[in-house]
Amino acid sequence: MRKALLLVIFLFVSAFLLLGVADMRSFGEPQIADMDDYYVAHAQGEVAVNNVVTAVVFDYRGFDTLGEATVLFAAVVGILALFRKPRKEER
Amino acid sequence: MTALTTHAPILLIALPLLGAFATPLVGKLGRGVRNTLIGLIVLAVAGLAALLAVDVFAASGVPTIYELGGGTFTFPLSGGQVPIRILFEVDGMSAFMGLIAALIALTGAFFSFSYWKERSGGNLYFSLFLMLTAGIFGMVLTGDMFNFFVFLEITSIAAASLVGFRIWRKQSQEAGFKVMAMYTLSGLFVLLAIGLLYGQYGHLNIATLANSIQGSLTDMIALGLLLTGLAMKAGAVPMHMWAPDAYGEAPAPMSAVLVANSQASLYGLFRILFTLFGVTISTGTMGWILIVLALLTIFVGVTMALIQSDLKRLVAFGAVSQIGYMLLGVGVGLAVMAARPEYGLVAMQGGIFHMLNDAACVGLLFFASGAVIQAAGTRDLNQMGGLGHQMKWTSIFFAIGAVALAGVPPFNGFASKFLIYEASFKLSPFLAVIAVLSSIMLLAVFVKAFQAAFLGPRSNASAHVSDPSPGMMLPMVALVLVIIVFGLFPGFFVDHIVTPAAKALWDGRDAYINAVLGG
Amino acid sequence: MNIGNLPFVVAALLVLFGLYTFLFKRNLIKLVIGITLIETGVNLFLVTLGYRTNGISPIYTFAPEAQKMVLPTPQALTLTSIVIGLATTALLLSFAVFIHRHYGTLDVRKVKELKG
Amino acid sequence: MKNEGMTVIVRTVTRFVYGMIILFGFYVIMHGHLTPGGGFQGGAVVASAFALLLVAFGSSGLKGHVNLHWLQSIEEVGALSFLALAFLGIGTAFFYNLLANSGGFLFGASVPAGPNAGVFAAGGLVPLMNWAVGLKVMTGISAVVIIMLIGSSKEETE
Repeated sequence: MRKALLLVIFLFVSAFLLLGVADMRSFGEPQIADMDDYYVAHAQGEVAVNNVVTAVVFDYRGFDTLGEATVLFAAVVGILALFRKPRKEER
Repeated sequence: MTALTTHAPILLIALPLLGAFATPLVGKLGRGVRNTLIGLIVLAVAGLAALLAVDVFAASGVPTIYELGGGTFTFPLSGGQVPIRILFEVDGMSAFMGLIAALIALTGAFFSFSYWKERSGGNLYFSLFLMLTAGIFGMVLTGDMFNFFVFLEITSIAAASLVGFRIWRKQSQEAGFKVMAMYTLSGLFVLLAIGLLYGQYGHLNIATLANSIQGSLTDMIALGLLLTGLAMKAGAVPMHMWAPDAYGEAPAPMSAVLVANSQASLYGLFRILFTLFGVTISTGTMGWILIVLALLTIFVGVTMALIQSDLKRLVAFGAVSQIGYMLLGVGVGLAVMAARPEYGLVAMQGGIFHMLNDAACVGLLFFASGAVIQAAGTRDLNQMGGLGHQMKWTSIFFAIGAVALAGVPPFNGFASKFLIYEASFKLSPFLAVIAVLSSIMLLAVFVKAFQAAFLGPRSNASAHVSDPSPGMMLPMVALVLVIIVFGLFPGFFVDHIVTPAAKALWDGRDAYINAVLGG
Repeated sequence: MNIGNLPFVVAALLVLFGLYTFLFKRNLIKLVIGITLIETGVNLFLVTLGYRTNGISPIYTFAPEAQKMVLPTPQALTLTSIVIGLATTALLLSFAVFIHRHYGTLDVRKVKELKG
Repeated sequence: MKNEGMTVIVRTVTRFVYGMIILFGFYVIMHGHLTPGGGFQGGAVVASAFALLLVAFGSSGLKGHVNLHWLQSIEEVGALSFLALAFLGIGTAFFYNLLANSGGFLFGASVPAGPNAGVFAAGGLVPLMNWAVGLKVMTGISAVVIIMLIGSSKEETE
């Protein structure tokens, strides 16, 4: 019963995703890329770096990077918390 | 003052993050210093959230925009401007959610100071708590799809770590794994949908995407993925199996924050349905999907609460069922949005008002049950009993939270649920009947729990209990005040804070887009 | 050579393999592997979105003159999501270690203290 | 699995290689604004050197060389300095890159348009942020690897 239900879900998602792939624009030809063209054209002038990806990561979308650093920090803190030594009365 | 208002959105996130990064270091200086720092930060955050809300509500429907990275945030393009940096876009709904998050963060932090005093890992606990808070604020304030995903993941990881924080309980580890797996899956669905949207339109800003969205097949697939992912993260049935475990196993104050986190996911769902897709989808169908999810959530949550003997888990199922009421209110609004009758807006007001009320009531219930469990040393309702003799105030608070959540007048739960009943009755009496019956059943559940825990003869567990310390009483009193004030003057609050939020979703789509693109 | 939409298909297949593993396997470590597979699929999908036929990497240092460059944003997004994936995987595996310590097994069917 | 480490071949090679890996990681961080790479990638490379040490010598071999508290503190300092760098520009907006093209000696140089050989002293806050993130990532991932190995090997011996 459980398995059949899961199978239905799985097949549903499969059909869903493959349909999406079939409807997707063709590979290698992004239709609208004005934001990225702006980055490529202006990264050297505005951020003064040669590596456009770094310009996006640390300047244009720097806040995402802060969030990403926070995610890693949260994982480290979470793992430290899991492997911490509990007090005697807590065991 | 104006500079503070301008920078309020970013400070709401940056201050908790600062606290989160600093807490493990500052904690080495001692508990007092650490608690002072955290207390100051949550107080500042609450003040800023209030400031931001006043500012945004006063602007009557025009969202506030904050550009990260400054300089020029848009570049001119034929037919308008396009943002190139991450933007925060704060409209009425975002500011409203900010208020909820601030309320829960404030009370949760102060409750935790006493609650987690005698336990290990306090520095890590507060660091994770502050990251969770920052993540919730980020989710509700951001105007960028990918940024939303990043904050979603911050809340996921911090929340899962907190769920598994009681490392000596094996149930806690099991719940932690389950929560992390489900949250990751939901996050990946959201990310896949963001990829689909980006691949089509080359942008990540919500307003820009909303402006150019077509409603093609790929968009519908993205919508399906977003709906699944966010409903999963909000704990809607049938993707709810993590929710009661998480609420039940997390430390009591963190259960309240987890509820706020689920509400932030619901906010994301509403934002996507109303603002990102809006008129491009058939709102009637989507509304009915939400309504079906809502009815399932209400029904399953309440019936499962009926059979629990673990106090915390019982409250947790109650919290799951309340997510259904929010979905019901907003779902009714969405279902009739095309025709725009008056009661659609009323339903949305009810659903959105219920978010705030639910945060207060469920928060109070979790705090009270945490205090009870800590005092009695057991979670099993069958082993409790007679606790009310010594824990007078806690039992009164629990009772207030319970009747307010079940929607008994004159408390705040009644105010919001009444709006939902009224509006959903106009759509279909059947919906209102189920909603009312479930509320009555929920009341029965809480009466049973109250009777088992607080009334009756004194049991072994109640021999040496007493009301918790003032540090834990004060946050509960604050929530009780919120519940009573909102229950006594619902009209005032509906007019001044709920209506701007509901209107931001109901007919704020154009304003949201124009604020960025300059229409 | 024209590969058409093959990269998208591969990404979708990776996601589906991962989902299959997640839904039907009973070992916690295998569940984590399934999640990692989905992650890989999504990351692959993101990074393929940025490709422009015959584009070069968007770095100006010693770049050939007057070539079109691939889109930088998907690369930044993929970087972010890889780090997030690392964090989630590490946390999931830590939970698995603790579940093994408490229950003595990694079988999902035997880790069922919380039910109903 | 006993955490005694691996054979003498692996150990010898590791002794030769791990310094170079760390050096390469620092190179990647340092030139993040010029060549492929950056803080995250370089940090991960450095952390992989620690992981290699752990695999080759076992958790007992690392005792006395790496202090977990230090790693954790450095990670927090890295995260805080990243946040502080982002706060620097709050006069205009959070994350405003006020050092780029400023002409100052701290990465303030401008870059000629189009392909060039690379200007090291350019980019403003970007190279500094690379360092902050690099520090954070290398210590963070090393800490995760070390904690998980020590924690799970304790389980075996108990």
